[in-house]
Amino acid sequence: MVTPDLSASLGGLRVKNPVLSASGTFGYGIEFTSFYDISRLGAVIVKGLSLAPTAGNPPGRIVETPAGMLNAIGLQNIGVERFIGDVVPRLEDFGATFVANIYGKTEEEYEAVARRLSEVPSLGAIEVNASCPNVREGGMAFGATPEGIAGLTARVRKCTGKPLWVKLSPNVADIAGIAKAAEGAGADAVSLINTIVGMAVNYRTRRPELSNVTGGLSGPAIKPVALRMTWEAAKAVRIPVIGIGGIQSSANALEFLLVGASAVQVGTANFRNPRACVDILEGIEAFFREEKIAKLSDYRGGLMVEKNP
Amino acid sequence: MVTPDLSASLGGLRVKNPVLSASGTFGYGIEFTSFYDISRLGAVIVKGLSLAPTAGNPPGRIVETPAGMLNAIGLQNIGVERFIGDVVPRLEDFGATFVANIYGKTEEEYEAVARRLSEVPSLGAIEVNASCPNVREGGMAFGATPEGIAGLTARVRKCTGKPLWVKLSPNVADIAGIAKAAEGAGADAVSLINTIVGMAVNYRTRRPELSNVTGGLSGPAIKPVALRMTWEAAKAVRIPVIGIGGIQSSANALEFLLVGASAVQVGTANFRNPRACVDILEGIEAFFREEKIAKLSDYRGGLMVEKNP
Amino acid sequence: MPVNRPRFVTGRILRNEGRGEIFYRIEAAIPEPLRFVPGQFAMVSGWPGNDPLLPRPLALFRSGGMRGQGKIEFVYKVVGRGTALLSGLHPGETLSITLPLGRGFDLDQAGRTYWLVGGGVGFSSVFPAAAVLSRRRNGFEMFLGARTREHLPPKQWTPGGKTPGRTHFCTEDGTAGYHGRVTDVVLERMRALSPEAVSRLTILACGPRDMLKEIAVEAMQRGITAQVALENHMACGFGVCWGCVVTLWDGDRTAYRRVCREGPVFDAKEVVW
Amino acid sequence: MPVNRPRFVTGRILRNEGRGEIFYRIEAAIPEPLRFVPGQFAMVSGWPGNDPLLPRPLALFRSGGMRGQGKIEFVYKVVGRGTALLSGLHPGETLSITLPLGRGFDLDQAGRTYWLVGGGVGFSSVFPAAAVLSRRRNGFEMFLGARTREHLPPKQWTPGGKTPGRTHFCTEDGTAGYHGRVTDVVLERMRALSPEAVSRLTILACGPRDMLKEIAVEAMQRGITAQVALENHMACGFGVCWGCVVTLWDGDRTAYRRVCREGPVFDAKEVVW
Ligand SMILES: Cc1cc2nc3c(=O)[nH]c(=O)nc-3n(C[C@H](O)[C@H](O)[C@H](O)COP(=O)(O)OP(=O)(O)OC[C@H]3O[C@@H](n4cnc5c(N)ncnc54)[C@H](O)[C@@H]3O)c2cc1C
Ligand SMILES: Cc1cc2nc3c(=O)[nH]c(=O)nc-3n(C[C@H](O)[C@H](O)[C@H](O)COP(=O)(O)OP(=O)(O)OC[C@H]3O[C@@H](n4cnc5c(N)ncnc54)[C@H](O)[C@@H]3O)c2cc1C
Ligand SMILES: Cc1cc2nc3c(=O)[nH]c(=O)nc-3n(C[C@H](O)[C@H](O)[C@H](O)COP(=O)(O)O)c2cc1C
Ligand SMILES: Cc1cc2nc3c(=O)[nH]c(=O)nc-3n(C[C@H](O)[C@H](O)[C@H](O)COP(=O)(O)O)c2cc1C
Ligand code: FES
Ligand code: FES
Repeated sequence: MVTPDLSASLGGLRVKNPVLSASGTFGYGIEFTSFYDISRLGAVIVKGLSLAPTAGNPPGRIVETPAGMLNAIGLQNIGVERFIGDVVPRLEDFGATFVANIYGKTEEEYEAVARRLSEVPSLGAIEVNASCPNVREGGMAFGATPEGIAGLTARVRKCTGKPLWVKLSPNVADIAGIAKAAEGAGADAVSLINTIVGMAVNYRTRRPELSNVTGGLSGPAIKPVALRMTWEAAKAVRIPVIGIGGIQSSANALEFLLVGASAVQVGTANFRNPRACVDILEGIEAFFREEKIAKLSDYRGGLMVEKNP
Repeated sequence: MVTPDLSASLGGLRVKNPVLSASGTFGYGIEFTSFYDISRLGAVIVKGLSLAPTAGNPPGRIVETPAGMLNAIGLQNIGVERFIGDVVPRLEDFGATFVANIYGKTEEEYEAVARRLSEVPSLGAIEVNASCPNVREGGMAFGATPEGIAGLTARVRKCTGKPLWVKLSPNVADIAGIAKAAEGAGADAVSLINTIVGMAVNYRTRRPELSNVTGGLSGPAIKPVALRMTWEAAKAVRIPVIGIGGIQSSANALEFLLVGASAVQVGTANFRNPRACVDILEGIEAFFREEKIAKLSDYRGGLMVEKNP
Repeated sequence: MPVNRPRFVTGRILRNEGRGEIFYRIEAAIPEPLRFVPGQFAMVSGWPGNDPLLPRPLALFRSGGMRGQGKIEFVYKVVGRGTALLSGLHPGETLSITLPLGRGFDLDQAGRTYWLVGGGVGFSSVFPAAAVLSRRRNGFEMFLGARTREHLPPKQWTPGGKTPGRTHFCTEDGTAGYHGRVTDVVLERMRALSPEAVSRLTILACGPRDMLKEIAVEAMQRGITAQVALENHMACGFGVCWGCVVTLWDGDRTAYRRVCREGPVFDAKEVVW
Repeated sequence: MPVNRPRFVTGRILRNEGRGEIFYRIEAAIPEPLRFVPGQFAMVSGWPGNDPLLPRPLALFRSGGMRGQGKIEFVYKVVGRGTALLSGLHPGETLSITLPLGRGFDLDQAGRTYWLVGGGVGFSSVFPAAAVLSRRRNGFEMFLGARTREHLPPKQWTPGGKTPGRTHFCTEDGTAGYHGRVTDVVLERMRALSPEAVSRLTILACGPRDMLKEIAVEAMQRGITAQVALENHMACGFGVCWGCVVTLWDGDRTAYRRVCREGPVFDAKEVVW
């Protein structure tokens, strides 16, 4: 049988397959070139970028939890200028399709970062992190309400012609409403979920495990929640939905495609298995071959739900 | 050293220790009498009761997830009358302190159940499940907004002189606001968290694992989220907060007490270890002895957080 | 039917044999000897960590020991992560076990002959019944079905050499015994029964759902008493989570009943097939 | 400093010795032989399930083998769930290993003498340094500290019989070697050094944070070069999560640096103690 067509269109960005790396779990992409050819991925999404370099939170940034982990990195990053100067050329050399995840403390900062990145011809898309739980200002604030998301999305939209992805926070009551708001304000795609706000303490020392007290929960533990939200968002909007959360295997990735995701992002799984993204990609290919599924759209959103009384 | 005083006051209900069983994971309590003396527990909270017996959801009610499980039982229960007629006398015989968890499709039904249960002298408290994710009407609707919670709480408050606990849904953006709303409307205590809405699918059969499609996530996987919300709620309200979510061990229970919970409920842990509640109780006692902590209030809420810049 | 109260015990593994084979047999020492009704089960865990989280239901296969020192045996097939983890445990390591659980087969009516039907690993609940009947010298026949000869229980596991019962082996690929599905054999035999034999026969069956269904339907049509052991995913195993329900007839309406409590053995007529 | 690129391999366990002992030694076969710098480490997992989720960092203790068939060894102490699971693995079972990782000790400057200081399981990173120096016939002394004699590395693990180096053992309870903390011995020796010796000495230290701190502070005051191997919780181990940072001096300001990437070995002067 011919090789299945795994390509997908993600709000203006055409990717050769639906397996992307999740921001913050893949460094700047370069680190993975010693494990495999990163140009094989649908896209590489780099660590969240702010206008100026950011120091991040003090040590005490990660803690393991049952089938998951909490992180409070605080968006340590080299800043947009060094990214463009030092990293972009190397990503180009490796032939990677890459996406910039951006973050700002104010809407103005989001705008400035988006504007600057729009000048990079090889940049595939901009993913707006409207949902980082680990910084005091910004982030969460924007992500928590439809109005917040709509406002931020509209402003960034005006600053870039790049495909605009808005990454949603799961720490909301109605994810469908939030997704709709992003779509209405001009997002080309939504990606979800970011981490769920959690906490860990040491009952003997009586102190928090994280310097930031709370952190973002990721990993297999959150997969059921991520899958549900991806399903709800996919039913609510017409733009592509990119599913994220606890994906460890091709089986997990297929679950997200089945409920309507156009692509997936793999995060925490990269830590235990640096080859996770390509393993998942090969697994999806093998499954499509085995089941004689010709193209992604023949499987995507194919969940069969009995009509409920 | 003298035995530590583990007693706590939970919104008018005095319990001898802070270890309670979580509703829906402990049957009607009687089932556990073959494992241990249930009168040892701070309180037994029985399966959610509705006015009439409820059949619940079709099979396909549970599925295991990483370090957790999804359930969509749909509140199958024998109804308030049979509970009072058949179960209450037996709980009295066993000398158990017991609490009724109640649920209604309409506010009127909540009121009726509360009114009827208030006639039971031996009933310790009423816990309003304002947050069941597994039934189409009611439940979630009430739990999702401060207004919804306040409205429901106020109406049930008028119907009962029993200590009134309101059980909160974690599927909200601002748990502190929800907790405040319950307090403002007359709740004597809040308990949290109920399950987080999740989903599981079979990527081969292309069908949901649960007949209800979505279900409630419980178990160790949700502990970091539950702990964070318990901490936020405890900071927000003056009434006692009862912590729930993923508690498997005395260490886990102590974490919830440390962030401000006055007591804890143990749920899913009862399935793998039917003696979980007493094991946890004994573990807390041992820890207090070892650390020479005289009473619960000397430990509760003792989390030390550096002032943040 | 006698149902002794469930207890939660720690079992020390004595043997865990069958590496690589289709069926494993695990034996563990428990504090006290156990009396159980064939068809009853246990909830078993013991692997470290919270993933998988839930214990797994396994039929009580054999018990022994004396006062102050009991022994319990299970046979299992590796089908997923929990059973795979079980198969990796070594003697000396421990299991967490809740037992005995559920309602077993009703073997207490006098003057009946029994057919015991086991499909796949279903033999794990019918062998104990065979053992009881053998001890009673109560007549029975056993029908065991599997895909291939390798999928049949090892000969030496089959109960009671001097058993009054006869055992019929069936394989779908014909590598052992009758070539075909055990269901076909049993149905054929049912059709050949005299009215008198019909009235005295009780069928006990455990195996894949469609096997149980075919046998149940035929039995109901012919007025043969049949008890079937059902399976379902379980969280608690002792009736407190309501997760394991199946749909049963309740007069002319239907109701959800717990496999772990009202079952796993049900009268074939009760089940909504 | 040569840092060969990390790879992700499956290791087949050949030995996993030390059941019940304080230190375990695990040896695994890997596809290709490995060259590493003492102080470099690997991220190791291999237990089933997702709990615990993250691999654990272990110093590269020894490597061998030839083209097409490598071997790697770690020594570890059971302190929690991950290391407990490691200790339960059996020969034939597999490990997932990412290696080699991080910046190791700088042993490449000519004409220096070395002091190797290991506290607790810290010997796991200094023994490889000792082995390299022995091969070079480069002078060094080794100081090993532990709570009791049982907590010292087994004699037969100490590298190079014909090593030019001398090893000083210290136990806090005096059950072996010098009675006291290894830190005291090292500090005393530092204070007795001639200016000329000071200028030629490099200290390599791995162990508890406060041991490293005391040695680092004394070394800085006396102008002695010291390299310390730090630890931190890690998620990835290869620099992509920014979870493992420690605070270092960056001129007169401070900056967060990754233990797994810029470290684990740092110049003592760089660390904000
Ligand atoms: C009352 C009862 C008695 C049983 N007795 C035995 C026995 O004696 N020997 C034996 O080998 N097996 C027995 N089973 C089946 C056994 O419980 C399952 O095979 C086991 O739980 C699978 O767990 P796993 O983690 O290996 O597989 P999972 O990874 O959980 O699942 C693997 C496959 O097994 C299926 N499965 C999982 N749990 C069950 C279940 N409870 N019932 C049916 N299918 C399931 C899943 O749908 C999946 O297809 C019994 C089941 C019940 C309900
Ligand atoms: C670069 C590096 C090299 C190391 N080399 C070795 C080695 O060769 N041999 C060895 O025995 N140990 C070594 N360690 C320490 C080892 O990684 C931890 O002991 C191990 O991760 C504990 O895992 P656990 O699941 O058993 O314990 P956990 O249950 O995770 O934790 C148990 C205790 O260990 C502490 N701990 C957990 N992870 C770390 C960590 N990364 N660093 C320090 N403390 C930790 C926890 O805070 C807790 O107090 C090294 C650590 C690093 C960072
Ligand atoms: C250590 C770490 C750092 C992260 N940093 C970012 C970030 O900078 N920007 C962002 O949008 N998401 C960030 N995330 C969230 C992930 O991209 C992803 O949404 C989340 O981890 C859920 O996916 P997973 O379960 O596969 O990890 C981070 C996650 C982790 C674990
Ligand atoms: C099978 C099952 C049934 C439940 N039924 C109820 C219920 O009837 N009413 C209710 O308020 N909560 C119910 N819950 C939620 C639990 O009481 C508890 O809030 C939740 O499971 C989190 O705690 P845990 O992680 O310790 O299980 C149920 C949970 C489970 C797993
Ligand atoms: S498994 Fe919990 S009620 Fe049956
Ligand atoms: S452990 Fe991930 S950056 Fe160091």
